[in-house]
Amino acid sequence: MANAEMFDLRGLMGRHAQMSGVWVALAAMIIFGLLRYDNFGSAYNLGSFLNYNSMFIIISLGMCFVIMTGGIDLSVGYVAAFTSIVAAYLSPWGIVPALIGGVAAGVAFGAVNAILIVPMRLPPFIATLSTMLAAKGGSLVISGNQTVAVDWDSNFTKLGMDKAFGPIPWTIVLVAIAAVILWVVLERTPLGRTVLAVGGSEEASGLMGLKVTRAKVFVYLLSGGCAGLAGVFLASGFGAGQPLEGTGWELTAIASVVVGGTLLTGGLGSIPATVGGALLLGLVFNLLNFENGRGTISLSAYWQMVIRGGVLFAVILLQARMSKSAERAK
Amino acid sequence: MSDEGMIMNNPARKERLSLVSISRHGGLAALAVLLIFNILITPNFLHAQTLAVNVSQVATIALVAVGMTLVIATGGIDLSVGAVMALSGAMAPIIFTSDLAQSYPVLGLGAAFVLPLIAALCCGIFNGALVAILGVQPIIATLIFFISGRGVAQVLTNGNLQTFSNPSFSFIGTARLFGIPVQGWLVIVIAAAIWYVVRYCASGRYLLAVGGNERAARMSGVPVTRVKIMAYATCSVLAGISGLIVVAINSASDAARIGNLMELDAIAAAVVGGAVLSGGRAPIWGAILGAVVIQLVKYTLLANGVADEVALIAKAGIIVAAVYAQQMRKG
Amino acid sequence: MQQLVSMRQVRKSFAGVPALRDASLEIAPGEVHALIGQNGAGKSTLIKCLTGVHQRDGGQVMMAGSDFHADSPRDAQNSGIATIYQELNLVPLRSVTENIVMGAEPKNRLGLIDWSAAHRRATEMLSRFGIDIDVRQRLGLYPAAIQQLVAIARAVSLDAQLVIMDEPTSSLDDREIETLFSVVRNLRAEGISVLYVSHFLDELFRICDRVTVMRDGCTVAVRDIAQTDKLGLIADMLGRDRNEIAASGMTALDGPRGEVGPEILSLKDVSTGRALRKASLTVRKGEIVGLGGLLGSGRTETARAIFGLDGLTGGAISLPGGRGAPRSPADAIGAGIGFLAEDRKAEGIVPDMSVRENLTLALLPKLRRAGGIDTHREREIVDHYIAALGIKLASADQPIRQLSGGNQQKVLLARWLATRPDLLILDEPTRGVDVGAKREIQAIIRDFVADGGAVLLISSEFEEIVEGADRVVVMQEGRSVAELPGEGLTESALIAAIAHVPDEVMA
Amino acid sequence: DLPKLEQKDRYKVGFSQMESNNPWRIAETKSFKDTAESCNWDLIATDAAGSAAKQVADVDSMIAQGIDVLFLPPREEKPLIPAVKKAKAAGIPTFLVDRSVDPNSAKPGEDFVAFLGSDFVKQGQRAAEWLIENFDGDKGVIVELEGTTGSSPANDRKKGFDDRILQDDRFEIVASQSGDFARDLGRQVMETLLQAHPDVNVVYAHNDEMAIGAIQALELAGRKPGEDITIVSIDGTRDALQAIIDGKMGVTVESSPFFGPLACEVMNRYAAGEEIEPWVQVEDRIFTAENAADHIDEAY
Ligand SMILES: Nc1ncnc2c1ncn2[C@@H]1O[C@H](COP(=O)(O)OP(=O)(O)OP(=O)(O)O)[C@@H](O)[C@H]1O
Ligand SMILES: Nc1ncnc2c1ncn2[C@@H]1O[C@H](COP(=O)(O)OP(=O)(O)OP(=O)(O)O)[C@@H](O)[C@H]1O
Ligand SMILES: [Mg+2]
Ligand SMILES: [Mg+2]
Repeated sequence: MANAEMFDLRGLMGRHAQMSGVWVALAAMIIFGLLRYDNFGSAYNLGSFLNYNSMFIIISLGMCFVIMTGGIDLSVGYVAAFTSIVAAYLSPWGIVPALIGGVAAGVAFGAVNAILIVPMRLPPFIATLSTMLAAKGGSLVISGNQTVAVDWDSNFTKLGMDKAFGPIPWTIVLVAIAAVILWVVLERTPLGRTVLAVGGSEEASGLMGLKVTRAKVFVYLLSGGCAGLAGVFLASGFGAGQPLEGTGWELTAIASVVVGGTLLTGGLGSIPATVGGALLLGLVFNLLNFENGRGTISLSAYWQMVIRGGVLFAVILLQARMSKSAERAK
Repeated sequence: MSDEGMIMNNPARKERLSLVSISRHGGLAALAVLLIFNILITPNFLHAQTLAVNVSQVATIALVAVGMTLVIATGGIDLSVGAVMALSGAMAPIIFTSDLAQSYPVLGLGAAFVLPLIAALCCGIFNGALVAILGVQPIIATLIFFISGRGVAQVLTNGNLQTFSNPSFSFIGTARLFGIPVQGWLVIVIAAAIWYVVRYCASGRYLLAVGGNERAARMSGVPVTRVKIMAYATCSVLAGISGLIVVAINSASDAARIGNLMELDAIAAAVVGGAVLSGGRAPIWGAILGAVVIQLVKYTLLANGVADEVALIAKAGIIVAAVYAQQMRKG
Repeated sequence: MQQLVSMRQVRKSFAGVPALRDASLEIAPGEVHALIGQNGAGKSTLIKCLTGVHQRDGGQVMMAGSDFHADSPRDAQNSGIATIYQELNLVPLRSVTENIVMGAEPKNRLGLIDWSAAHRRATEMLSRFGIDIDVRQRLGLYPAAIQQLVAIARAVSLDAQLVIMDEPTSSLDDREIETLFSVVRNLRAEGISVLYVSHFLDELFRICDRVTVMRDGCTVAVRDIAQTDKLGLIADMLGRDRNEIAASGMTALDGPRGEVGPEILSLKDVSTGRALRKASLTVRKGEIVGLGGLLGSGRTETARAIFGLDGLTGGAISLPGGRGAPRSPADAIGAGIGFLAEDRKAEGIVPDMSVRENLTLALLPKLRRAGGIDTHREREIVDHYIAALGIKLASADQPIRQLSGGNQQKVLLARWLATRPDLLILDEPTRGVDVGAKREIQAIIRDFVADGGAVLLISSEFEEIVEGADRVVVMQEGRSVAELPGEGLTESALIAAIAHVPDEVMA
Repeated sequence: DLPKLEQKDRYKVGFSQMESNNPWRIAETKSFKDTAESCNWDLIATDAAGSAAKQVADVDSMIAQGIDVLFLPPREEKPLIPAVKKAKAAGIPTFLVDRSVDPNSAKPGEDFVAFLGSDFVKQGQRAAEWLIENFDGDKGVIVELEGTTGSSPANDRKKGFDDRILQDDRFEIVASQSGDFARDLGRQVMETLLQAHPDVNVVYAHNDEMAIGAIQALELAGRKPGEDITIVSIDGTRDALQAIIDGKMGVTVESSPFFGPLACEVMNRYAAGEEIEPWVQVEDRIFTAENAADHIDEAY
C-alpha cells in the first residue's frame, strides 16, 4: 500500500508522546531537586522515598490493569487499610503468613468487585465505590476502631523497614519484581493482550472469541491483590494495621496511571510509565518538604494542595501538548 | 463501560420516556422499603419535624446530584464538587464580613451570594474547558480542583474557621416556608427549571445527543464544546449554591470540611436515580430521588443507633442493591 | 451429501418483536453460499444465532450432522466457525498483528507470545491480500478498507470449516474485492465453506454456488446461482414481480432535472493536511457532482473540509454571498450545507435517542420557540419525512438503534433534508443498504436535485456515479486530477480515469 | 542513650503536623511558627494531611534534611513508632506533642525525650465529673457526639467520659454517634438523634465544633440549649466560650493547642543538659460560666 510509510511516522510519534511526557517531567523534577536542595540525593532520602512510595506504585500497577480494561477501582485505598490490619493480626506468625494473608484478603475484595461488575454488571465506578465503603467499615469493625500493633519480635517488620542492599528497601525490590512480572504478563501473554483488547472494545473482543470475562475478573483480582500487598507494606513499614489509612489512595493511583499516559477509556497502557507516574506524584511531596526546609518561603499545608493540583495540571497540559505536536508532525 | 448490547443479548428497550420511569423504579423501590422500615422501627418517624430535618439535610446532596446528573449525561463525571462547595462557602463570609460590606450591608449581602457563585462558575468553566477543549478525561480534569480547590479555599481563609452571625444570609439555610425548610423549595424550583430545559429545550436535546454519540452530535451542528462546558459550569454553580447553604445553616464556614466526600454521595445519588455513567440520559427527578434515598439511609442508620463503621457497610449494600435492581429492570 | 450447517425454522425475537420467524439455512461442505435479503430481513440475526452472539428462541441447528449450540462467539469459533461480523469487530487501538493473531498467538518455549513470529504471520496473512503495511501499528490508523481486510485475514487464518462474511465488501474497492474473491475461491478449493452476505448481487454470480433469500425474518427461496439471474433474486427479495422491476432502470438517480443554476460552492486548491493536498471543484444549483476515486483518495477529507470539520492548511473555499470556508459544522449548516457521513454508526445516529430526536437534531436551531422546542411543528416535520421517505418503524419515539440499517440511513437523510439545505454532501449514501432501500434513497436524492438542490455525491459504486452525476471530479492521493462530464460517461471510462497514474503526482 | 542536643544559637527544628483540617491543629501549627521567631528556630513544618504513613515519610524527609530536633504530634499511637525510632537512630532528639505513641513499643527517656501534652482520657473524665456535680435533674439522658471514628482522641475521650459517667445511675447514654469532629456533621447527627430521642437532656461532644453544631440543631428544633439541655464539651475554643457566656453551653474542658512556648522551654532545658520528666503535663483548665469571660480573649 502506498500509504504505509506515512502511517509509520505518525503512529510512532503518537504512541510515544503520551508516555514520554512523564519521563520528561520526572527528569526535570529530579534535576531541579538535586540542584536546589542539599541532601535531596542522599541515600537516606532515596531509601525512604522509595519505601514510602512502594505502596503507591504497587496499587497504581493494579489500577493500571483495571483502567486498561476501561474499568476503575475506587476501593484500593481502604482495601489496603483492611489488609494492613489482617497482616498485623497475622504478624506473630512471621512474614510469610502475614504476606499471604494480607494479599489474600485483598484478592477477596477484588473478587467481590469482580462479582459485582462481571456477572451482576454494575458499573465499575459504583461497584468499587460500594466496596470502598464496605472495606472502610470492615476495617474499623475488625480492628475495633483502633490501630492494631504488629508483632515487633517476629521478622514481619523487616519487610517494611529493612534494606535489601544499599539504600534500596525490600519493599521496592518486591515492587520491582511485581512490575516486571506484570510487564511480561501484559506484553507477552494472551491474558495481557486480552486485557488491552477488552479496553479497546469489549464488544469486538467478545465477537473475536477472546476470554473477556476472564480478563475482567483477572484485573479486579489483581488490583485487589496489589492493594493487599500495599496493605502488608503499610503494616510492616509502620508497625501497625491502620483502619484510618488509605483515604484518597485511589485517586493518587488513578492520577499516576493517567500521568503515565494510560487512557482512562482503556485499550492503552504502559507499566513502566505508570511506575514513572507514581514516582512523579510522590516526588511532588518530597520536593515540597525540602522546599519548606529551606526556610525562604514556608508553604502552608494549603499551598501544598494548590501546588499539587497545579503540578497535575501542568503534567496534563504537557501531555496534551506533546500528543498534539506529535499529531501535527504528520 | 461500553454498550455491550450486542454480546449480552439485550432485548429492545421501550421508548426512552418509559425507560426513564422504569429505571427510576430501582430507586423508588428502595425509597418504599426505607419508608416502611422507618415507619415500623424508627421512633417518632412520622413527625413533621422529621420531614423538615431530612429536607434540610438532603437539599445540598440533591442540588449537587442534579448538577452531577447533567455532567454524567455528557459521559463525564465531576469530582470537584466538594472542593467547589468549600470555595464558595469560604468566600461568602469573607465578603459580608469585609469592611466594605459592613458599610453597605445590602450590597455586601448581594455580593456574598453572587461572587462565590461566579467563582464556582469559573471553576466549572475551567473543568469544562479541560474536558471539552483539551480533551482531558473528566476524572482527571476534575481531580485537579478536587485536590487544589479546597486548598485555595483554605488559603483564602488562612485555614481558619470563620464564624459569623448574619440572619439575612442564614435565611437560605434556616428559614422555613409552609413548614418546609427554604432550601427544600429552592431545590424543587431549580430542579424543575433544569428538568424543563432538559425535556423541552434545544440545549437539553443537545446534552443528551452529546452523551449519546458525541461525533454524531458534532456532525449535526451541535455545539459540543459549549454544551459540555455548560454542563460542568451548571454543576459547579449548583455545588456553589450548596456550599452557601451549608455555611448559612452553620453560621460558620470551615473550608477544610464543607462538602467533604460530597462527590461520592452525589454520584451515588445520580446513579441510584437512573443516570448512566456512559452518558446520554439525564433523569433530573431521579437524581432528587437518589439523593432522598441516600439521605434516608443515613437517617435510618443514625436514628437507630447503628455504629458508624457498620453504617458504612450497610450503605454500600444499599447502593449495590438499588443500582442492581435498576440493572435488572433494564434487562 | 450431508450438510455442514443446517438451520431449520429458527425463531428469534427482541423484546417481543420478531426478527426471525421461520429462517432456514443449509450450507454444504466446500460451497460458497450467499445469504441475501433487504435490510432488516434478518440475515445478521440469523448469523448471530448460529455463532452464539444471540440465543435462538426456537428451531433446530445442526452442524456436521449433530445438534449444535454455541453459547458464545468463542464457542462457535472453537467449533470451526470463523465470522466477520457486519459491524467491524476489531480493536482499533491495538496493532494490526494483534487483531489478526489474537486468540491464537504464536508462543515461544516459555509460553510467552512470540511477537516476531506473530508479526511474520500477520504480514504473511495480509500479503495474501496484496497488502504490505507495518503490522506493528495501531489498526485504527489505517483506512476502513484495510481494517476490513484485516478482519477477513483474521477469519481466514482461524483454521475454520466455515467462514462467515457479513457484507465484507461494503468498504472495499474493486481491486481489493478481486483479491477477496481469490481468497474465497482458495478456501473453497481447500474444502472450506463460506457463507457470504452481500447487497451487491453482481458479486454473487461470480463466486457463489447457491443463494438463500430472506424476507421479513423468513427464508423465502434457496437457488442454485447458475439457475437464476439478478432480476430473479431481486424479485425474490422484494417479493415482487420481475417484470415490474425490469421496467425501471438500475439506479433511481437518473431522471428529470431542473435548471442548473448559479455556483453555490467552489474549492480552490484546498488542502487540510497530508490526506487532502490540492482539491478544486465547483458545484452549482440543481446538479449532482460526483466525486470519484479509490478508497483513501481523499474524498471524505474533501467533504470534511467543506463542512468545517477540518481546518484548511491551504487553498480557499467560497460559498454564496462571499462567505468563506465554514469554521464548524454548525456554521456549515447555517450556510445551507448538509453532510451525510459515511460511518452511520460512529458519526450518524445517536443510538439511544428516538427516531424523532435523531431526525430533528440538525434542525433544532430552527425549531426553537419561546425558549423551548416547538414540539408540535417537530412532530409535523417528522411525520412528513417518515411518510415521504417511506421509513418503516413502529413509532417515531422508538430508539433509532432498533431500526434496520437502511431505515436508519433514511432517517439520517431526512435529518439533512429537513434543514432544507442548498447543498447536500452524501458520502456513500447507499452503503450497506439493500436494493429496495437503495433505489428509494436514490429517488429521494433525485427529487431533491429536481427541486433545485445541489448534491456532492461520493460513492464507491460506479453505477451510481455514472448514472447520477452531471459531472465527475476524479481524486487521487488527495488531489483532484480530472473532471469528466456526466453525459455519456461509461463505467469503464470512469475506472480508467480513477486508476490512471497522473504525471504530476509522480513528481 | 538518648541523642544529646548541643547548645547552639539557632536550631533547625522539625515540626511534623498531622493534618490541618480543624481549627485546633491550625492554632497549634501557628503556635510553633510564632515561637520559631522568639526561640531562634529555623522551622521546617510539614503536613501529613491526615495520613500516618505520610507523616512518617515527612519525618523521613526532615531527617534527610538534617534537623536538630523533632517535634511530633503523632497521628496514630502505633504507626508513628518507626518515625520515632528512625529519628533516634539518626541522632535527633524527639519530643512528642499533644498525642503520644504506644508506650509498649517506644518509651519516653529511651526512644524519645518526652511527651508534652494532656491526657485525652482525663479530659473525658473531667467533663463527666463536671456533669455529675452540676446536673440537677433526676435522669440524665445523654447523646454523645463522637469524634472521627477510630481516632485516638475520639476513643480516649469516649472511654474517659463513659467509664466515669456510668458510675452514676442517674445517667444513661441513649445514643453515641460520630460527628467526625466537624460542626456541620455534629449538627446533622444531632438533628437526627433528637428526632429519635426527643427526651435527651444532656449532650456530650468530643470537641467544641460538634457542640456548637449540636446547639444549632437544638435551636432549629425549638429547644433551649443551656436551659432544658446541658452541653458538655472539650477544647475551649472562642466560639465555645462565647456559648458558655451566652448560657447555651455548660462546660468545656480545655485542651490547649498552644504548644510552641512549652516546646521552646523544654527543648532549651534539654539542651542545657537537664533531665526531662517523661510526661510534661499540660495543665488543662476548665471553662464554665464563672471564668469563660476572663479567658475568651486568649482563646483561638
Ligand atoms: N439487538 C437487537 N435488538 C433489537 N432488535 C434487533 C437487534 N438486532 C437486530 N434487531 C432487529 O432485527 C431485525 C433484523 O435485523 P438484521 O440486522 O438481522 O437485518 P439484516 O438482514 O442483517 O439487515 P442489514 O442488511 O441492514 O444488515 C431488524 O428489524 C432489526 O432492527
Ligand atoms: N483515522 C485516520 N487516521 C489516519 N489516516 C487516515 C484516517 N482516516 C483516513 N485516513 C487517510 O486519509 C486519506 C484520505 O482518506 P478518505 O477517508 O478521505 O478517503 P476516501 O476517498 O473518502 O475513502 P473512503 O471511500 O474510504 O471514504 C487516506 O490516505 C486515509 O488512509
Ligand atoms: Mg446485517
Ligand atoms: Mg470516505
